[in-house]
Amino acid sequence: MNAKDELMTVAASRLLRDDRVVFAGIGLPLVASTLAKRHRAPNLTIILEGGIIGTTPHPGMLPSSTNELRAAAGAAMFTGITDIFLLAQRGFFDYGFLGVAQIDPYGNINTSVIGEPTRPTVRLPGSGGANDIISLCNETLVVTTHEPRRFVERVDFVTSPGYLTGGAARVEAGLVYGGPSHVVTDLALLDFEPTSKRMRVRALQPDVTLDEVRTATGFDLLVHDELAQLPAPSATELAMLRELTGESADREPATQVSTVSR
Amino acid sequence: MNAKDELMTVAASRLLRDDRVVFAGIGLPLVASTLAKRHRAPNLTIILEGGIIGTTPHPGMLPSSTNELRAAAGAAMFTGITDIFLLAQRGFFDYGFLGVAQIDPYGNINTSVIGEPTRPTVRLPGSGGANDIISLCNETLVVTTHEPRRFVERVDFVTSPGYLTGGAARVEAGLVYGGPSHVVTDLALLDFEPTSKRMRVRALQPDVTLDEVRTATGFDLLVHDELAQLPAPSATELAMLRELTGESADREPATQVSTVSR
Amino acid sequence: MMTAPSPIRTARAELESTVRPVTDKRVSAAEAIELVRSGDHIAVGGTNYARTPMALLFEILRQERTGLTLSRPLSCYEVELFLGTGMADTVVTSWVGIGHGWGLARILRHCVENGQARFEEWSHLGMGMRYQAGAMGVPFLPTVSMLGSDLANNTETAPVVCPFTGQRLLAIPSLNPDVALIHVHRADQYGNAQIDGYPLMDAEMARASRRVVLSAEEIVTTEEIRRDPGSTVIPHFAVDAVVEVPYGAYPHECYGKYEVDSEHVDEYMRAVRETGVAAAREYVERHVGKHADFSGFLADIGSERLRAQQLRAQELMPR
Amino acid sequence: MMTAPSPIRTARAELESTVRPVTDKRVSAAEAIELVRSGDHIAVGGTNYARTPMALLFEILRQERTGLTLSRPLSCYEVELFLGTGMADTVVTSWVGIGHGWGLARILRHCVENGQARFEEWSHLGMGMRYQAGAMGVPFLPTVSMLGSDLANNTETAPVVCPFTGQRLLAIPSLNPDVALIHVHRADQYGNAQIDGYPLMDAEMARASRRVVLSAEEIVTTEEIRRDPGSTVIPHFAVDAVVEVPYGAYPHECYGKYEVDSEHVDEYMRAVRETGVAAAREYVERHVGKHADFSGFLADIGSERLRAQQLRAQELMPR
Repeated sequence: MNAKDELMTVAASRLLRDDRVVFAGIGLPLVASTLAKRHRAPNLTIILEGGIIGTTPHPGMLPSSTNELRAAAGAAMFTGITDIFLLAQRGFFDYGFLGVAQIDPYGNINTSVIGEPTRPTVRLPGSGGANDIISLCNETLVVTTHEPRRFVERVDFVTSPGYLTGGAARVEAGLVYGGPSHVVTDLALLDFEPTSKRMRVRALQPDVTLDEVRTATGFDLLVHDELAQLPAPSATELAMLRELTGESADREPATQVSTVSR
Repeated sequence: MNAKDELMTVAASRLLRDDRVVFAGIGLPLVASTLAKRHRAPNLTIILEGGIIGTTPHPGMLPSSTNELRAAAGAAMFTGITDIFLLAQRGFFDYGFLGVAQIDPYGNINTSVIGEPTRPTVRLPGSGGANDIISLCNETLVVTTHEPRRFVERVDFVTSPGYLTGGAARVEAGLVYGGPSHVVTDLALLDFEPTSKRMRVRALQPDVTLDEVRTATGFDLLVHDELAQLPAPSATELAMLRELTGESADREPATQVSTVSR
Repeated sequence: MMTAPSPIRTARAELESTVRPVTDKRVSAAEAIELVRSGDHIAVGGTNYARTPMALLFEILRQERTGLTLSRPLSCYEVELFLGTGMADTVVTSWVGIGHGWGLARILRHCVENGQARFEEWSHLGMGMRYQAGAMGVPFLPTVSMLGSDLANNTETAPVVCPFTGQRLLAIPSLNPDVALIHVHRADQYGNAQIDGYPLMDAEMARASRRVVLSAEEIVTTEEIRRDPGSTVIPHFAVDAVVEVPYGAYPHECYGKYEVDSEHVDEYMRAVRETGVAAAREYVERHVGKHADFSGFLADIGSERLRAQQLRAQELMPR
Repeated sequence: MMTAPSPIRTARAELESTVRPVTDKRVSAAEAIELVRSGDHIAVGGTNYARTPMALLFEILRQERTGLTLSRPLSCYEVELFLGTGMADTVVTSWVGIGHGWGLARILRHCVENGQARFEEWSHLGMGMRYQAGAMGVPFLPTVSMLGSDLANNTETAPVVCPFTGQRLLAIPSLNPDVALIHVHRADQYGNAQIDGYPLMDAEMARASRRVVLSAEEIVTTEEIRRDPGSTVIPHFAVDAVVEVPYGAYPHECYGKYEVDSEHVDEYMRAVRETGVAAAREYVERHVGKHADFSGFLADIGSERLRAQQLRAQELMPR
């Protein structure tokens, strides 16, 4: 992990409270969830959409997929993929946890296509469970690097609905549960203003200015009245994180062709 | 089993073809299905609504319930109760197999109440899976002793729908699958006239006259143009049946308080 | 169009506003039953005489709740104990009885025929769709079952047309009981639970319900649960309390553990034939009231008889 | 209102008019794949790189069908082999890729961005609801998922209102594929099949489909199946053909049997970066066309490497 990823992962992990249930995507969301569980929320239950309840990945052996032997480590229960999402629909999952390709001021997320849907400029991997997670979990955390090409005025395609056009639009569309609660980036922590449901800067990452956040965002940002400052990752957090990802403390780069080391 | 029950059981068992799947109720339907499997249809698969696929009860140890250890004997698969009925809704089950308290000319069955539903004269046990079986299986066999109080012009309550008011009424109600195909009694084998869907005498049990059937029926019966005669149970069938029910060939009556011997 | 509060929405709102901490949830049956209140709708796990949560039900009979509704896929004589003592007045089920050869449920008949109790009758799949919708977090599920029948005419069902094919179906509303009582083979202290044999409708029932009490033949370590995660059917975050009760479904059966005690059931049925509704009260006095807890009842049954039922179950297991 | 023939009704009519005799259904992969016709919609079992029916897919690539549609919960590079060789032109799925760290699926991109292939994108639960509706025998199921999104706007979905609560939901249509290919841990000769570990969507897929081909790590006796009926997830009456193929999901994983061969996947991805769409054809030539059957591919991989992947899987199992 590079320094930006570490910053985001640690900030995201701090949002997860103990005794809760988190539906985590593979990659940074799973790493942040596992860090939280190993550090300050030992009774956090981690769910993977492959049908795995209570995963506890081994340090240095993080899974690349939601359904593989490494993802099943320490699980208390296996169930069907459909069933996992139905548990979310029932309301058992406190947090969803997603990455993005594009996100707009209302937290709508695109991971499907850049350009026109039937003949796109870039065909991205698709929703997977992202649409379901943000539609069904009690709240959803979003994590992404902060770049203008990602923070866009209008996403090309709403893969995973945030607050749609803002205000009550989400609920009026029938999305009566949850929604994005926070966006964690390498520059800031953002939330959504309660009435307009527009994205709002809640806190800044260490040594980042509000102007830098604005410059990295492709739309106008609201700013919270009490703009806060995020504490830097602690030495403990970084050490635990690097143990988890299998990197030594002095961070030698991986040498394999695959970015996945097995 | 008394002689009437034996007659019905053997006649019913002969309707089951090999390599098919039968969804059997407990009691006579299960005995008839098991007899068929042991005699002429070795590849018959018997389903019980307790979630049991491929039951093969031990002779003399027939279950009294669809979900108990004795019902599970020889099963190849267990699944949930709901799932069993959904397999029926998908169309996997060739035969349903039911008993009745009352049946009308269109094969509508009552096992719920005699009298008014909210304040009945007699509260019967209820549908259980009977409504689902006749609604979902590819065809349903009905078996009952032939008495005027059972064969009534109008059932007090439609627990399990046959052809409703006849003709296309069943399909128009949305019941687009199956329906009762045969009624097996101690006096006759009956089916349903294809257009009107009214009950029709198809064949007579040995030594029974058409008048006797009519006298035992509380409504007007149609009669098939080619009224047939059912062959009597063979010595082999009776011997196999008695072995199955745990009765000796000379048929000593049970002496226990419970009619269920364990 | 929204009339009454939506059961699925209120059940979800309760879940969202509650944290079930991952702590030791082991309690006595008496403590667990504090989660059951008068007027509650109780989903009774197992079906007919399989895996009935008898120890938990006996504890309710001991603590005496009133105005209860009991729901179950197929109901056995346990419901008569609640109707006969006047603690329950409504049963939501597809069937009430014991089994082939045991005859009609006379106390149920008496109470329903005299207007003292209501029998809300669904088809067996209808009950399954109700719990499953509740477990899935949707207010209804569509089915072909129950169409055209008087079951549909006497329950809260509604026609629904498939928007793609025009097929006529019946909408079955979700059921989200106040509390589910489920008997399982093994659970850990947090409530991760495993069931052997036919799973019946217990997992759906547990997920649909607002509060969940498990009784378990055995409490095991979480390490043991993790050794076979494919057998876990109820996750800890759906559970409020866990009670360890070996023989907790007795005199009913528990797959692979003990067979149903049909002589005990015979005795009950004989008493009902002789004394009618009073037999329910007598049964509760003798088997529940006389004892401080379920272990007293089991002691009365006697270890020899328990052991015999266990051996019969073992003989019936596939090998 | 009925427009096109209802998939669920025609799928049921096919079942009703067919008898699947309880006979020995064991055949070679080559024989089994005769059940797959050009133009078919194939449901591919497993998900991403877990329990992919690779031996069966390789056999289709060997026999060369055209105009195929492939559906899957999450798709991996197997779909690129079909798109890249031009055998398939449509993929119905929620996601195509390999996994964290492997980057985008370049052949999929190429084919979709150039209009040679269609990516019909559903949410993951959307795919689940489609197979589950198909398995349940209903033409649709309601869900909250996909509401308000462009996924709903670009697929055959429809709003539906709960008749009891007024809640707005999205109706998801059933999917009843022409044929399902499912890889399982063990099956008997009749097709009773058991899966270890995470069950994914395979059982629903099998029940929804019109024809079903199983490949199994191991064929066992029916007696062995009967020893553990709780592990059986596909019943014999849903199965047309059974193929015994140890390592039948290789180079993907099979829970408890072998881990995914990530070096093999790396090689494929490297080739795609170097030669683009041609890499799919080269892969098929090298790993499929060169061999008479799947055992030739496995021999090429080598027993030492297979054994190593098996050991890694065993190390990762709970104990």
